[in-house]
Amino acid sequence: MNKVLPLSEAVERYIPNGVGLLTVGGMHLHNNPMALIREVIRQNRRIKRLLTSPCGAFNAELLIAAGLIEEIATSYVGFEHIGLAPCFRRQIESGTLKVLECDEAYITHGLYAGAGGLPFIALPKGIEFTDIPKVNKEYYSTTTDPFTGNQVNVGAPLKPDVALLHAYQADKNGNAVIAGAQFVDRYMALASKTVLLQVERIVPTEEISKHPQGTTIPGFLVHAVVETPGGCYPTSSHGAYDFDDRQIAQYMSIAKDDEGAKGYIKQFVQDMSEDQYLQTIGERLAELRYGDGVLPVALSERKG
Amino acid sequence: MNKVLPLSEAVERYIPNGVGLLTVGGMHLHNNPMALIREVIRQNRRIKRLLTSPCGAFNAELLIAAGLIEEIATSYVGFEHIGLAPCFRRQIESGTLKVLECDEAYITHGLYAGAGGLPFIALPKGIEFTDIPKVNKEYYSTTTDPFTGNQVNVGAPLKPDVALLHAYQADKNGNAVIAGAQFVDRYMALASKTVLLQVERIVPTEEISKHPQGTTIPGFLVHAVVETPGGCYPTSSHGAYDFDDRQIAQYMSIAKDDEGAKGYIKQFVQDMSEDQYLQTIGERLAELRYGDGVLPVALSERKG
Amino acid sequence: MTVSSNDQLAPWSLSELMAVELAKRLRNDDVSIMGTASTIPQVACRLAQLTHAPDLYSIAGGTCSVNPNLGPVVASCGDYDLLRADTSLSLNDVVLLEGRADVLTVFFAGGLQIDAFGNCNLVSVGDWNHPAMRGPGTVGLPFLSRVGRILIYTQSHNTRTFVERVDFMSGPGFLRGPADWKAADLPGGGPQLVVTPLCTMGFDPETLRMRLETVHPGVEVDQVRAATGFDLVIPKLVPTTPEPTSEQLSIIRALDTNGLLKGK
Amino acid sequence: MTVSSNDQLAPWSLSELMAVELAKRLRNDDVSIMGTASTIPQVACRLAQLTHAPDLYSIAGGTCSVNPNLGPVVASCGDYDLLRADTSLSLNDVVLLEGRADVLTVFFAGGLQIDAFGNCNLVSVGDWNHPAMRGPGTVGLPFLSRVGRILIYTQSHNTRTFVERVDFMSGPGFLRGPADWKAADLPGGGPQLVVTPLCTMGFDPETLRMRLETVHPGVEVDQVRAATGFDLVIPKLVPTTPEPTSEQLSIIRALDTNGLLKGK
Repeated sequence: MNKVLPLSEAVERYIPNGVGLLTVGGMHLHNNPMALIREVIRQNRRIKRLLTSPCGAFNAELLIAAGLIEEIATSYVGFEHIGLAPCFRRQIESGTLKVLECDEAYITHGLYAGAGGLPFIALPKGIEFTDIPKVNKEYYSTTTDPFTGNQVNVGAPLKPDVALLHAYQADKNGNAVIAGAQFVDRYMALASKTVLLQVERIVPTEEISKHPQGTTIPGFLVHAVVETPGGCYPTSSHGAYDFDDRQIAQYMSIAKDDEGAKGYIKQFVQDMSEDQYLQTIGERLAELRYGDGVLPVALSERKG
Repeated sequence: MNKVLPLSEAVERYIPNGVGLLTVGGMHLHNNPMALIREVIRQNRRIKRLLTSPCGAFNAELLIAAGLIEEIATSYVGFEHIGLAPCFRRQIESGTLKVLECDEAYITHGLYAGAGGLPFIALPKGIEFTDIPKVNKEYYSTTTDPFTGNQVNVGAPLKPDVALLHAYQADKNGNAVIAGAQFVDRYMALASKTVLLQVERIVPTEEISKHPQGTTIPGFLVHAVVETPGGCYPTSSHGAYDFDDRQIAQYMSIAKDDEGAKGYIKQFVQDMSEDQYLQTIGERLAELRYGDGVLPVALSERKG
Repeated sequence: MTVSSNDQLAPWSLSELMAVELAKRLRNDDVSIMGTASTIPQVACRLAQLTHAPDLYSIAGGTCSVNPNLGPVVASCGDYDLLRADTSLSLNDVVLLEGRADVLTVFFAGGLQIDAFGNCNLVSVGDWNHPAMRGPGTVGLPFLSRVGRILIYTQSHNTRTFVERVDFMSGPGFLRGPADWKAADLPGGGPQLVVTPLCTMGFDPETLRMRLETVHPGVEVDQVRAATGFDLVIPKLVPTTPEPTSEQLSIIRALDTNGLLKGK
Repeated sequence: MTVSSNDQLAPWSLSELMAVELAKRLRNDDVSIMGTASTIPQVACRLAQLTHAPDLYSIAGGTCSVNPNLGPVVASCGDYDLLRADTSLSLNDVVLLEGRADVLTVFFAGGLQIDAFGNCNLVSVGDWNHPAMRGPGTVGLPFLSRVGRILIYTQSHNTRTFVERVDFMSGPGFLRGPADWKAADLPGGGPQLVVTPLCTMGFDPETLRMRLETVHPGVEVDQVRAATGFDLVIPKLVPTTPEPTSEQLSIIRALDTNGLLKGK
């Protein structure tokens, strides 16, 4: 079934304004589905709660900068070695963004539970010695281990309404190849009711069938496929191009106050279509492309 | 660290007689670690409890035929389209083999829990409408879901003392490539205290580093690597050779009573070294090899 | 068992007829999954994909590959050849999706025993503690309670297989009937079809008991009744199952070059 | 900050010195894992592998690849280039292994705040509900309670970072001290080392409070005391941290061709 849609239509059709729980794929400055996120901002879709991978980055920050996020469930939002995410930090410090404090293991296991219809996930001993369960009673609790009688930590299942994900390539049916690290993107796809996928390129199904073991997102989980070459910029697209530390640093300096952040959003997102944006970054993107020798690692060909 | 050992020494060193919980990799007639299993029989190692993948086959049946298994935790032992496993069936019917009745989802999730130090795993609604939890109270129970107040199904974590696994190839450190379907073998490796690995061939680490994304068992989980070309016979070795339905059928007809089964074990296992056995099956194995065009699907080369 | 002839491609086999009947129940938007010894469902799915349901997804429960190309059909659901496919999942992925309950719409089931309410048993005949016959085990059958539609197939239609009540519940159908089924409030839609070498059967919407739908060419209704160990609901008019068409047969034969279905 | 000279390879940087100090604490049978912004631990692991610990395993916490080749060292733990490695795990695999507690022996940790008992805080300074400073979040730090040995590194040694008690406990060290630590009965071995731009520190075996071990070349003990926001245990004799050797530096420079550590 052809699931290929233009960017604007994918967002229009599948992301209701005020969506309950939306999750964004990628981790740190890699594989952030920025084209989808920019379109969410252009269409001004408010999000009740945003869930990041264990390490959110520009994917979370830009939605926060646009003022679209009411609550965020995360274990990290930042730009790793480059610095802190200014709007994430400022909106929490000023009390305008509510945090559901999580840790990496809970997000990972919680998505497993959400994907598998598990009522909750029992967690290893240890988290109770941190302050995290104390400040997030919605996601962390305790119950009795019936095999030992002990009280143990448990986490709530994570079942996003919508996942925005990036993959290197897909066919029109949504069978998709993640070319590098999978992070928790596959579990987001398995756990979410609706999955929107942006890809560097759409290829024929025959191309996909050549490397079935590298194609780890089945089309039946995907609701829309959008072709957005360069769509992860300024984050990296594994297999295609590196992240742009200069652009991130520029963003950080512009967004150091609310007005700056609004200006950045207006200039680079709202006042430009995605195509126009791609044109402005085209030259820089060419510099960031991985060398010719670097092939997407998942694309093995099966002979015979 | 060089973990390569001769077959006999690997079993001698790492499998104590009377081992508590031993698990065997592979599923149905595929990737059964038969060389390791035959050696366990030659060394007459008794096993308190055997855990299979969701579908055990010749791996479980041969150990049962040799009279080494006291209890079996499984959701299936049989030869799929070829027929039932005669000793598994007979020993349960006669009461000499105790079964811990499981289902596929529990084994899969239970290994996840065992691998992750989770105290138990909450299971989706449904299993309580079968008779399985009623007859296996050691592995299935219920507790309170603190998020809803509901009583829910839970399963105990599965933490094998020893896992016997097959992989297509590995380096001397135990970094290993599963060439086809991974079944639950990787989770067995993640959940087990000791992992013995048999492989079709040992390759240099440089060869392994060419396809890191196909190399999904890290050496630090592996305690011994044994080179056993043909070591899955009469089951298949994904990437190398198909299973031998004729040999399975022959076994079934020989093992249709206890005496026959003992005779098979004596003739094909106890009275032969693994090398001698491989010589007797060499010609048949050559017929079963996948064509030259069939390359292990996991072996993609990363360039650059 | 070869029973009839059709045209130059015939005679068709009962396994081929069963595959055709299963294929008819598959929809273009289905995501189906099959388990152990699933040659017939494999062919059914591929036939459906090549005819009325090109977008159907078919998951091989062993390798967990999606849409295996099936050239040729293989005997084992874990076969290396099934990895020639569109996508690869892991077994954990598939078990997760089974638990999620809103993704997988069709499961092909079977049993040593199948009862009047479509419950299946692959574990043991007689008392579980002292079984008269030990079966291989239930594998993924408990998942029946969560799947959209259950399609049951079996190669044996006799009074040992079709019993009033399974000795061990290993794959929930309509449980103990309407009240029980309603109280359970399970996410799955329950069994929809049973295909055997004699006939196709559905379920009475009121009583949820198995009901004869069609008898295969050459089979009498009384023959089915006698081979069934419970009171089968039998409507006044029982049509004959259509023979496979020559188009269907030629597709099947092109897939099944090893003749796994042909002789049976 | 370049502080000293050694030979033709020098001057060495403090980041390089820190990498060398971390490398020394790695054993040949360790399985180590690093998280966010881990250039220094990356280099430490690779240096150890190329010198005294060839069998050391090193996991990049972002890509979850094992033994990345690091040619050259990269700034992000999720970098595509880290996939040039021996083995690939998934993030779920790594989180599972963290929970298992008997496999991973070394974790490289850090914090916005690090307290006298080696507890770390990456979440918030001040009251969590109204933070004076919001940090990025804890990522995998709660796992500290389960890992064999914790090696802490930080680029900032001042009284804002080194505090008597973390405002928010996001990575458990020795908790509130010996009684608390014993009662908790955690599977992990607790923090073993803290490396900063000023010094290396360990923990007093009785009080489990942080104790000065060595001061880096050119650093005075009083300077460390003043930069530390709690009563640091200071032994009578505090040796100077050895300068990186030319062999160590030449290995580091060969790995770090982009000079990520060189200037800092």
